[in-house]
Amino acid sequence: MKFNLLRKLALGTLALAGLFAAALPAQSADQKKYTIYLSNSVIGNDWLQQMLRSAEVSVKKGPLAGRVDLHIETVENTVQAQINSLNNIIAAKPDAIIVHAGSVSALDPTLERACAAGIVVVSFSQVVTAPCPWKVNTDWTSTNHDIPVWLAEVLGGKGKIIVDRGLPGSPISEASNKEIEAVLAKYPGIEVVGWYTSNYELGAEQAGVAALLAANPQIDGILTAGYGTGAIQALKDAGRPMVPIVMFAYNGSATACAQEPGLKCMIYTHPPYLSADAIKLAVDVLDGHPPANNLTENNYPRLTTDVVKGDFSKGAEFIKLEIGKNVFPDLPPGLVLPASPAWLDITPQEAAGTN
Amino acid sequence: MNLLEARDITKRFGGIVALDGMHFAAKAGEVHAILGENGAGKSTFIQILSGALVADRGKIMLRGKTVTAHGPGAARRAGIAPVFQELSLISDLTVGENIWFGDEALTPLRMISRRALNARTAALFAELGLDGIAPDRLVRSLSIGQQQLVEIAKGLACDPDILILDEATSALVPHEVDWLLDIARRRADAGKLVLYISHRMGEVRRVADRITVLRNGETVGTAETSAIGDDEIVAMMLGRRLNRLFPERHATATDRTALKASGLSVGHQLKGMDFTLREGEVLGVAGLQGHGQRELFMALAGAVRFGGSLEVWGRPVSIRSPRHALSQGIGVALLPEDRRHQGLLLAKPVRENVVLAALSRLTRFGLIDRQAEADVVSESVSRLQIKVGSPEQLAGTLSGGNQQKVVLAKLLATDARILLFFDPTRGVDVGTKAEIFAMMRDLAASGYAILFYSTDIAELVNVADRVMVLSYGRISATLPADQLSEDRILRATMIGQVAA
Amino acid sequence: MIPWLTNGLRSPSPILLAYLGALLIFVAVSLYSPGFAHPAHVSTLIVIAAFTGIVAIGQTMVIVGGGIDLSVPWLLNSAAVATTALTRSSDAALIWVVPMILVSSAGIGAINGLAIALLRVPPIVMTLSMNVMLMGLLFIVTRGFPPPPTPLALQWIANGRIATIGLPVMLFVWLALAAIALVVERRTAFGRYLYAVGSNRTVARLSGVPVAGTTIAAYAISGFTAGLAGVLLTGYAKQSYLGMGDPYLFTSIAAVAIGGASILGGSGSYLGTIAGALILTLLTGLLPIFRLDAGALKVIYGAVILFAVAIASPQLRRFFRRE
Amino acid sequence: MKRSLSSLLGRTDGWGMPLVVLFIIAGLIELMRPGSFGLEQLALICASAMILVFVATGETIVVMRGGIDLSVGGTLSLASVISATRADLPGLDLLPWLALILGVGFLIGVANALIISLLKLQPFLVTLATWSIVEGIALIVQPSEGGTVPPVWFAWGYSRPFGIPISVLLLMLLMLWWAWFRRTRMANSIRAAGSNERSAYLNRVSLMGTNIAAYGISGVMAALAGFFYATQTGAGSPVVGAQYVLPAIAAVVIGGTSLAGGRGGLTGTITGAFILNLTGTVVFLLKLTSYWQIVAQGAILVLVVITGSIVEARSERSGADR
Repeated sequence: MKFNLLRKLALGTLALAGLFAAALPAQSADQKKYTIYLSNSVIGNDWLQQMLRSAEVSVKKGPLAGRVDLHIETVENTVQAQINSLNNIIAAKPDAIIVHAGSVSALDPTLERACAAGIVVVSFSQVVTAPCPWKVNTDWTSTNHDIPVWLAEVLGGKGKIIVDRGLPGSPISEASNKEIEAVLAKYPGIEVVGWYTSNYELGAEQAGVAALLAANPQIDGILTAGYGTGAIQALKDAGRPMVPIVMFAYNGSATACAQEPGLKCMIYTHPPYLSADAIKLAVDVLDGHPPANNLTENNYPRLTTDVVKGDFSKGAEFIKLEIGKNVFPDLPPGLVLPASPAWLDITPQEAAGTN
Repeated sequence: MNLLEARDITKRFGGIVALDGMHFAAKAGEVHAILGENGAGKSTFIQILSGALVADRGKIMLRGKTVTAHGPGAARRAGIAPVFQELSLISDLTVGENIWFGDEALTPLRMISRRALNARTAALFAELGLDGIAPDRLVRSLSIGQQQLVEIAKGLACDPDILILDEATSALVPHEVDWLLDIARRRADAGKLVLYISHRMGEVRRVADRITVLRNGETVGTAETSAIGDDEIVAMMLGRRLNRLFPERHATATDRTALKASGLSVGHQLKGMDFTLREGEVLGVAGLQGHGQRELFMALAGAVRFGGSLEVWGRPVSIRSPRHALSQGIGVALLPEDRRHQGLLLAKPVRENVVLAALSRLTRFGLIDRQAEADVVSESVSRLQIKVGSPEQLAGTLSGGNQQKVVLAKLLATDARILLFFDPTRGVDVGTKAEIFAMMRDLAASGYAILFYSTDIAELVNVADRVMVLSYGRISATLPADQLSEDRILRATMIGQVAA
Repeated sequence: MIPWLTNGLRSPSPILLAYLGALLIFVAVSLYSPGFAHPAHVSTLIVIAAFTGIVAIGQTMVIVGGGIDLSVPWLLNSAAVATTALTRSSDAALIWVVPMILVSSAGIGAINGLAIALLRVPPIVMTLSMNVMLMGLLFIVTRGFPPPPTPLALQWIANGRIATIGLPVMLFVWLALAAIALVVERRTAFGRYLYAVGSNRTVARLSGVPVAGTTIAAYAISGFTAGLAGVLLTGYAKQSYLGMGDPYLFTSIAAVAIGGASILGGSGSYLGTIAGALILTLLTGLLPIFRLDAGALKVIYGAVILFAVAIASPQLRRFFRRE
Repeated sequence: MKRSLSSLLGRTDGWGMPLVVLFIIAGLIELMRPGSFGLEQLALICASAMILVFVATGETIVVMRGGIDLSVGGTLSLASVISATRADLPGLDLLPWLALILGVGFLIGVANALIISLLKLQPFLVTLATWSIVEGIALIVQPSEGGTVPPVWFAWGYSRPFGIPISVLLLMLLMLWWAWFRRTRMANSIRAAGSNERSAYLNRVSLMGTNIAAYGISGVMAALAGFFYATQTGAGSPVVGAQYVLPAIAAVVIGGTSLAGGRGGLTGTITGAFILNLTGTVVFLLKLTSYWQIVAQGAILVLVVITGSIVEARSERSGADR
């Protein structure tokens, strides 16, 4: 409710601002068209695709319509290729570069060089360690904090759970693993009886959960870092009752959550429209309205079947799963929710590329 | 005192006994031939001498002292230099790098000096009287004959006390053979020892002072060459008397033309040949190494592209591939030069090798007819008298002669009626040689047409009905049966050379 | 009776050892954690192994023929995305979609084979490039949109159990494909040709073996099985997603290797590959059971491959026979 | 004229053709974006290519030896991780630690060589297995990308001794090393063993010795690449090495080194690595949408190899009398 209110408010403000802007065409400096490159490190998953589509949509409608000449440069999964690509982008002298980095540190020197060349650099999602770029990201600290808290509270502070350790070698996974461990230490009744590595991949999730179910006669809850549908299928295959599951905000996962009888779940997100946010940020900086802080972290609302009380992070918001409203069984399962930021209206169809 | 002595040498490979307590002695200053059928143990003995293998039992003595060190390096230090039949050259290095491998002159930075290397090689070639091979050429770009010459030069380069020549003439042409025999003789006269291994009796007789015969891994005996007759030697090798090496030759050719070539050409190697091969005929091909015979055979077998026109059994055809050559309408099958690398799947059973070229004939509804396959294999084994434990024995474990019979069986299992024999007796023992010749004549008599190339002119003279002599990619002479002699053939190769 | 079986028994082959290894791991883990041997879990393991096993059919053929197929991941992924995108969750559409996808997959494999056989491009380079190109093309064609859920019929094949006996449907799919693979490998002229080409191309060519055709067919089969695995995997995952094929590159090769085939070609059998697929699947199950982290699992993974390959080594076997 | 050109291109260890391709690519880039190869730009190109060049260098030697080394993926990662986890130790000198890191790489290479030689196993499978093992160890040492590299080292990665960027300098050193190494007895022995093990043995080449040298060099080079990665990025990654394995093999093959062993050399490989590096720039300048860039890179790779093999086949036909 609160979210919707906020959103309406935000939209209203934006609309007003838009009117205001439209009413003052004389502000030609603001209407300058910027050349912005999006440097993407890898193409191989659904999240990244939606991220790229969100970026494309964001410069076609809403406040940025007509303001940005967007070029997307995707490389194939190697740091070296992304550095090369960035070097080429820098040589093309754009106004801004927004970066989805394949490595948190390997691009630093290159991005510093871009900054030095007077280019506005925005790093989003997997943010780089270099100080100069602007950064936009999900507030992972609070997300990682709230995930175990929700599960522990739903289980009444008591039970055996299993945990997905994500993708080996990935800093995001590593941070998440540490935080979850720290939080669970505060719930002595919750015992982690096993963990598995999903690589954020559905098949590995199903196999890992299946193996743990086989090894443990009692499992009361599951923390996945991925789809969750693999865990559900593993429970079914093993003939076990549904247990509370935390999973990532894929439309397919949310749909399964909403439709599976007796299943309690919480869905956290890391929205692909961070790319749009990054473009917006870049335009703001170029327009001369930089944000106060170098790092923007957003604590996104989480979807759940059961809103519970607990020691959640500050500003944490839980929204009840509702089919048709925030879950869309008719849309592809690979769509990540939510599809649109408050300042822009990316329809789920646009995000899914099915329009 | 003996320069080299071997006592009680025994060597097993798995269950097979290659050498069984053999002994051997040779003096400085002689050319000593070692004879024996394939599988008699000659190669094993030579490999032990040159350090490539270690004997299970027994000892080698040099100048009365037992050799204890093993490995090719130790043998080399002891003054033993082998020239292998299966060449030991590195095809990706140059001639010079090969000859001086491991003994190169180094610059102060420990780099190999190319210039010094090539100069030394050129000097060595000049000293040996070899010409026509540039020191900086890559070995892989040389013909087999040239490679063999380089291998020989390499053996001579370190001026060894004991030079081992293992079938060193198999790819050489007559005047090169003369050159090598001369070198062997001169070394012996200079007080060195030359061990000479060959299947060619003529050469052995010309060059060897003494002969040692091996059979089944044991030493049969040693004799002065002059004191022993050919028949006796063969009897020692076989353990029985061989009736005759070459079969009776009856003219079996009919009037039917099996193969007619006009203007057959391949690149710069074969420059337009016209000839006919008739049903029931064995047509011999003679020529110095690299004068187009390989291209001729490969072209007819469909393995290289060629120009000109071809008629098979009266029908004009263009052979596109070996598969096409073997197909029903054409039926041309090649027994290739190098059976280990071109003829056999060494790691596969005899059964699979025999039927490989005939599979399309043995398949029903896409599946191989097991019974038909077994029939073909057992028929071939008995017809060619292939000595195998079972059809499942791996081809690589057979002796050279039996391997060649398996290749032959593979050809005969197809529908091909035109057979191309490219040097079929290379590295094959006397007994099997005789069998192969007899087989060729039998096949001709039963209506096959055979094209037959051999490096050993005596074989052509005694087996073929006619012989065409190739020189610089052209036919320089075609000799009918009544004019066949080694002399004439040799002269024809020479004349061709002069004319070009 | 059956010659290959008796041959196999006469010399204790790497294949036999691979099966023994699989059994050993299974028994050991089951003793430690009894739930591991629970029929429901065994069924799950079989289903997981089946996907590796199916991809590895083609990989086995290609490796026996002396090549290697690195284009598996994105071929599989393309087939998976195409399945869900084209059927739009409709069972009826499977009738034309699946054959079409399988034919195209085989076609793409054949393109690999063509370049390798006729243009002499090294297999590693050709199939690696093909993998990359397929990745790019997939995004160009689909614009990367996530497709709808998989048709229910496919979900049943991949996840279903035959009610009366409780065995997974995928087991029968895998067994049927394995039987076909083994017959092709042992009883057809193509199988013979494949071993001949892998052993020695020159001998094969001079013996009238259609070398190019055989090579092309082997890669086409690999394309086919990768495509089929992609189709079935959408049923298992109930959707397609990008990156689906990534795990199958090295597992398919490792399965072949553990199964005792020579990477140089000319030897090996799908019978061994099956054992390889089983071992790899069992190993993946070790991590949760023994609470290993990913690093330790990788170490074990590597050690097992090394061990399996070493056991097949003639050198080692000779050493033991001497004792 | 045409024939002699093609035979020249085919004969020079196979690097003639790739070099021509590289010049064409560079020419195209210069045409589309003049000034692409100034000193600063060259330094950037070299810096981004160096890691691949190092890995591919070791790979070249191993391929010449008739093997293949997949374990470089693990070694690179492990080296980068070791470089990035030891910043807390006081008084760290660059050289002893570099020596230690390279030593680890060398030991991994020696382990590969010993397993391959003693058990007579196929290099592809052995190194596939050791790759997994070494990467596993890297993950145990440091579970994710990160860590800190001592500032001294970090500075080293961007230093300019004698005014030359360190990457350019290293590249020059590498080429000098190759100019020396290719003429040594060891290089000939490696070539010999890669060409034909049996012949090499008969020529007194130590098969195990050449394996140790080849895989040892490969391990050292991969470790150097990992160290360089760490000094350039200021962090280590336990999984980054996997990105370089297949491109390194591709660079070797594009450079004209035959995977069958015995032939080839580093000149071609370095050329190949730069071709791989610059194709991205070509497609960038062609303004293709980014997915086409990926397709184009794959296609260019295949085309280069096809032209290379055609030229080689031609030169072989015209050069040899067979």
